[in-house]
Amino acid sequence: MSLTPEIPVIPKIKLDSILNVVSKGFHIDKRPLLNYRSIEVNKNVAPNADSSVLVKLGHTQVLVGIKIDVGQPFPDNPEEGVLIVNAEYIPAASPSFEPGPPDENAIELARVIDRSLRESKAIALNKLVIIPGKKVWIIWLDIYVLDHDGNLLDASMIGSMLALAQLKIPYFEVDPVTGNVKVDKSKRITSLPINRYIATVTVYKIGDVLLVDPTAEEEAIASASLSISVSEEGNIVGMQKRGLGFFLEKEIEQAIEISLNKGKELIELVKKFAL
Amino acid sequence: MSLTPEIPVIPKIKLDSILNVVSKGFHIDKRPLLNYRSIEVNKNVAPNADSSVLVKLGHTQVLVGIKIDVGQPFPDNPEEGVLIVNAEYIPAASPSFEPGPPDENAIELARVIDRSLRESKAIALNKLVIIPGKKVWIIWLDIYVLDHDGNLLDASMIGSMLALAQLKIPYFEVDPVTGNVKVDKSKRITSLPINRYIATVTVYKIGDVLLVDPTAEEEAIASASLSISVSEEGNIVGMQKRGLGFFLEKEIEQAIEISLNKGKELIELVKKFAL
Amino acid sequence: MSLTPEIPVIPKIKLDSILNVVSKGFHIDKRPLLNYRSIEVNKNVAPNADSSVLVKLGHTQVLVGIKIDVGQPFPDNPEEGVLIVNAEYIPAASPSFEPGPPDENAIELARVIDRSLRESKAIALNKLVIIPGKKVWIIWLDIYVLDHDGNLLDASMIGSMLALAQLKIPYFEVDPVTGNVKVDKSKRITSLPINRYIATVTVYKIGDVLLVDPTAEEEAIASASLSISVSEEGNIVGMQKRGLGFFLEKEIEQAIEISLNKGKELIELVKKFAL
Amino acid sequence: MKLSKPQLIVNGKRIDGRGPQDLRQIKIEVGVLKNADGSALVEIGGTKVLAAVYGPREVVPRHQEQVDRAIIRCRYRMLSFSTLGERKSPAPTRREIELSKVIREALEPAVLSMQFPRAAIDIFVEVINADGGTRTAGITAASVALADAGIPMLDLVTAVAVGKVDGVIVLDLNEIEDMYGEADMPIAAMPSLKRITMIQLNGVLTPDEFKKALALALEGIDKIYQLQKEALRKKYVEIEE
Amino acid sequence: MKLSKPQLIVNGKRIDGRGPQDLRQIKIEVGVLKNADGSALVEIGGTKVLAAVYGPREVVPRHQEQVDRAIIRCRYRMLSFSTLGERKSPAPTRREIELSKVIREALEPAVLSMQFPRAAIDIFVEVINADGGTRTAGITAASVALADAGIPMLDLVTAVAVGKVDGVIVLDLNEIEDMYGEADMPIAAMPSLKRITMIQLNGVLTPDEFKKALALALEGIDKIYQLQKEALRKKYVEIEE
Amino acid sequence: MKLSKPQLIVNGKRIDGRGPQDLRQIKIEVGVLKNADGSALVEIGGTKVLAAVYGPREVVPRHQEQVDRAIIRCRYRMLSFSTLGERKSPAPTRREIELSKVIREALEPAVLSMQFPRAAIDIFVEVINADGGTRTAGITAASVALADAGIPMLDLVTAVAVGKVDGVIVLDLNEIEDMYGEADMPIAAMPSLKRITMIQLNGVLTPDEFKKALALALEGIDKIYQLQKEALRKKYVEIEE
Repeated sequence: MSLTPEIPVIPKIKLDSILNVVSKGFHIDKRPLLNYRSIEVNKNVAPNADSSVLVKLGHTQVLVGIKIDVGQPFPDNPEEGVLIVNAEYIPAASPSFEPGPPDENAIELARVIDRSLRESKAIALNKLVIIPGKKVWIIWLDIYVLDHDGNLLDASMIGSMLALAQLKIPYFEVDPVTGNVKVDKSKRITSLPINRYIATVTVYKIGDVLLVDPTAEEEAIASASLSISVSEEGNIVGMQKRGLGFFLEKEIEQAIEISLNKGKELIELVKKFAL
Repeated sequence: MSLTPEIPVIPKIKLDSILNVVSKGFHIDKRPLLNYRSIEVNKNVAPNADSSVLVKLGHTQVLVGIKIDVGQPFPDNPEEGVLIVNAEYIPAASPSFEPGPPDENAIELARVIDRSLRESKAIALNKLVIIPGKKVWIIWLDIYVLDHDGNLLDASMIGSMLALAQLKIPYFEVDPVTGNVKVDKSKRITSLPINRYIATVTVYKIGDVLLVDPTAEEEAIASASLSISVSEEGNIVGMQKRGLGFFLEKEIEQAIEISLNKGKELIELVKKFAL
Repeated sequence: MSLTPEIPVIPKIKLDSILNVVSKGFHIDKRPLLNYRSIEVNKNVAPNADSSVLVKLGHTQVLVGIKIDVGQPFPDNPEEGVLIVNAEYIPAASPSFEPGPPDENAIELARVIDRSLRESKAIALNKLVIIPGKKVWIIWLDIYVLDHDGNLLDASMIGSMLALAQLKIPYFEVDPVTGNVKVDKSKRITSLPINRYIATVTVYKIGDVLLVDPTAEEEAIASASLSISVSEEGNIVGMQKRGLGFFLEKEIEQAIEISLNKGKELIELVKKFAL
Repeated sequence: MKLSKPQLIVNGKRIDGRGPQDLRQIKIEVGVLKNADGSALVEIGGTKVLAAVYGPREVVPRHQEQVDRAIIRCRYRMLSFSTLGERKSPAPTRREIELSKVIREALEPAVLSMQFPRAAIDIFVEVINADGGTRTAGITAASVALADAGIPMLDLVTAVAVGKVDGVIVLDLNEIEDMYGEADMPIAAMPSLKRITMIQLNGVLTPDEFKKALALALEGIDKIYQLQKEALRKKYVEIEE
Repeated sequence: MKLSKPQLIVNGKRIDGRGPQDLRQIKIEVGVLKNADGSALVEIGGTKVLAAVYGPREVVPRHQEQVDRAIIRCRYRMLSFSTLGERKSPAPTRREIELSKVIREALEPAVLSMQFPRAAIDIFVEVINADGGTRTAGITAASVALADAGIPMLDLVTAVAVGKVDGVIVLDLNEIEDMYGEADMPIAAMPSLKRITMIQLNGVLTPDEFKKALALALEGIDKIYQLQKEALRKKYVEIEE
Repeated sequence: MKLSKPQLIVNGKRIDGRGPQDLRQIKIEVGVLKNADGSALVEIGGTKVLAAVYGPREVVPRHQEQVDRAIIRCRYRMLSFSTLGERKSPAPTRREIELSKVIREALEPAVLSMQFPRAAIDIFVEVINADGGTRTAGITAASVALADAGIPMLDLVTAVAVGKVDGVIVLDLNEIEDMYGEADMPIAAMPSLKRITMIQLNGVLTPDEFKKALALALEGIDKIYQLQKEALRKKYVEIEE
């Protein structure tokens, strides 16, 4: 059962002061409403992963790691590798997160990322086939939210894109008799082929105001959000409205425009980090 | 852990009035005690199922659907197809049902139906073999209780029997080299071979009175019930006592007699519906 | 989540009297602190098991049973059979045990036994290979705690060692063409090869006093325990500290000495029982 | 084995004969269950979805209750035989978990939850047959079931998918169009108030295509909205008579 | 691979040498556990079942309690090594879930639950070795354990199976007879009060065969009832002495 | 396929160049998370472990609370990509369940739980990269995180493993030494008070070897203890300045 989340009780005075600042065009940390906080990345933080990156978006921290293993393709997609995206909000990341399997928020986040990557054909899954119909590369992309200070989805997409861009396919040999695949992860030759970069820009609505990249405090009073994934070509490659509120048609059009602009910036940034 | 169920609190006055009516030989809806409510069926309500039927027994509604897939036989029964019966009381069906995996009541219902069908050899499982010991038809029979107004087991057996009687085996080809089975569900030729029809008649005990087909209100004050499955030949092919109460030997003999009579009626009805 | 256990409320007067007796060098049942209670065993209590034994250590009762089946070796150990140890505290065994899958205490107990047997090479797993890399014997050793009156781990190791010592490998034939293994459990020829006997001696700390084999009442007031597995050669083959308290270095040295002495006694006893 | 993509638009007509802007045939029945406080069955083309509502009622377990509003609990689920292909396992899939949330959040803005502090409103959406658009049919059915249960709402919520198939923006995708099309975009709205309460995009659209698709969806929503109101009127007028 | 059915009746004797109306050898031990409030071990032929009872005690979790009666909670379970063939996984099977309910409902009519409002009586049935008739042995053991725990009852509950093998109605089926026979009918009763509290039929019987089988079961139950009472007497007389 | 055991000691040097009594390089960072009440990141060689602490806080669910003390709840977990080899499933393994208990019991003796009746102190240990010694690094990190959260303690708790590889008693085993060595013995202590709060032995030691190993572990613990204190000092002195 999906359940109305408990809305954190924010003292009236604090609420008013946030609304006041936002209505003047600023975040509570004095950024303009459409500016992201500073973004830092640490690459290869988990050397046992085949690729890993820690993304810090303000105080939000997201750790993305990839394992690449040999496995079977999906029966309805015998000529493609497999991408599996999972996300988990670890209980360390917020006093309100509980230990246990991923909840609906983590599942939704992972599925939005998965769909945006898949539908945009961001990575060339068709180049991950080892023996057609039998053996392909399986990419396990795991997202761990370590510290929650708002805007987890945008941070997670930055981390996912960057982890994929850094992934190197291991060297392998196929035994011509048995068809067994011998993998040697100590040698890596080819990079994972990236078709295009993607960014997700989530536009939040606080009162009548639209903004991006809220802190957790701001996010808690947003009535709704619209996550828009955009490709480097300027196409829309995924959308998801979340939250208890609604959007007017005009607001959606504004959100699209914002996402196309900010998405371009984020993609530039990720490409720079990927070098 | 199986747990004494909470007995719904029925106001004393209502309880007395039900007992009073029942002791005069009638259901609260004025039927004689041994009459079933009206029975309606809608066939093929779920076209994606291989067979489906919605049974309405008064206000009780039970939806039965079948999927037939190719699979492996049980190791101890290599020369027979497989019948798997599951039941679920969906939370929409009663304010007291909760979402989640089937509880002991649903499991018991499914197992009583399964045993009655299996022990009576109602369907010719031995004719569902594709490659002996390797590939057989698996019949997944799923029972969903949509609306609970009493007597779920009898309604479920009507639905199960009817769904089985309507099931057509899909066309298939066995690849002579690989042994793979190619199924084409768009063509269906043979019906599932039915050896005999079965009905389940549940006799309920309210006070000292025996009756069939109670409404949910009546069922709530029954101390015990005895479900008796009978075959068209007049044999007893399954029994299950349920509830917190007991039966005397004499009451059991009466219940058997009732079930043989009413079972014959139900079987006639199901055969008519099956046409 | 591992969770501080609820400490049973023991009336002050009872607590004082236990402490008083213990400080004088005796258990509450008047044994010297370093004496075990009487140990009884019933062999072959579950004839459907491939080996089984009921151990009574005072009022503590532990039932150990073994099933031996053919299966696949672990990929990283293709030339060895497999030993899988599970433990369950059945809810009958204590008013504080709850039904459900094994909790952390049962899992820890099983893993300590498993490690002690494995690391000491107590049983010759390398002689349980049927077809190297493909088929080996899997030994499922299941420990059920039936009645908990303290010192479960030591009793469980006695039962495990004895059940293993009694296990006879079934007769089998390998089909030279298919590689299938046909097992005939009605014929048993070879005993499981035992390399060495092991005993686990758990030293408990009550106040400043060290003792072995407490009753449940005594165990409840112990601040910590140290389980030491010893081999018949006098080596230490496993250790595990448990409980909310601590040990000083000197106490650990005393505990080691106690365990070497008492372990020798227990091993003698188990060998005698095994005859 | 994935079949090769069929041609989805032939001579301006879709695979089931509709024009790009046509809805499939729709049937809405209200009050189909005795026990539920409200219920509705929605059929749209081959898709058939049952929604049932209980509430406002006491919250069990208690710790879920909120002091200032009713909580809404929602479960979307596909019956085991409702899809093409093999039997679906009854364990909830990640898709079902996500859609339960998406449907709840599509309905939340319409429900006057503040009127029932400490209560629960439970919504069960059961997919009986799946031929594309089960989540949108589920939202449409659930909002009718909420009305049937007498839950006060600002407006009904109505939903439909739009998408792009063979390059054409089309309304109300069926299963084949969803599977082989370029984009699928389910949308829900409170039609009188022009508030959009759910939007998802699965696929690729240019900004212009998006605008066109959104407009088409809102048109379709208006048509279905009329059918919802008619179905409710029919039940309640019949009762009054 | 299913072995071909063995001949189950030869010269009027059953596969283990019994006549059709004979029980297997029975041993009932009372109070076999220290911690449980009541306990019993029942052996009947190769079947060995342990039952333990706790209660009346506080209900945890609280919401399960009932204001006017004690709840009975019951779990039937087979130990992993108790059956022939491979190790049984410890996860509860559907069969175990059903039998936990069936055993509970066999015992409920005998327990004076109304005397302990808001309390729980917990019954644990553990099958140590399974050679046919584990549920009936479980009921027989559990009712002795209830008595040992001092739970007030109208009567003991006693159970045995009857069935049909090679066309003959027989008492107290063993595993082989259960597996290859034509019918297996476990029955429980409160013997002094002639109340039948459990009946299941797994197989096919004519109405006449049913009548005959039921009568035979009640005879068997009377014999086992004497052994139950004797076992209880033995423990409590010994204690008094 | 198990690789054949490599030679672990060559000319008195270990596989990573250390002498038998050398620790790997250690880095301790305090306060690495914003939301947690306390946190620490410990790196020791290739092992990297994050610990976070919340509390003292209200106990949910309520029935877990204890009237006379705070409960400590602890979870040790390996991230899915933290190990060599294939992706680890996120379901808790039996090893993780055991280590959660072992780590909790290593910390319990140091925490002044009695000061916070009815409260919970939650400890989360997340293994980011595993190269031997994750449980001991987890204990070392968790006790720093407890201090960072302001939880009153008798002393820090510090942990390290000792073991035997190629017949030599060595300090602070890495993954290869753990896998192919003869014994691995993780130990935790409250260094100022000389209290040993955790000891496990996985492998075989003679009594003499054990004594030598224990002494070596306590030396290593003293060194790491200095680094813990320094890391805490650094954070809090920086703040004060």
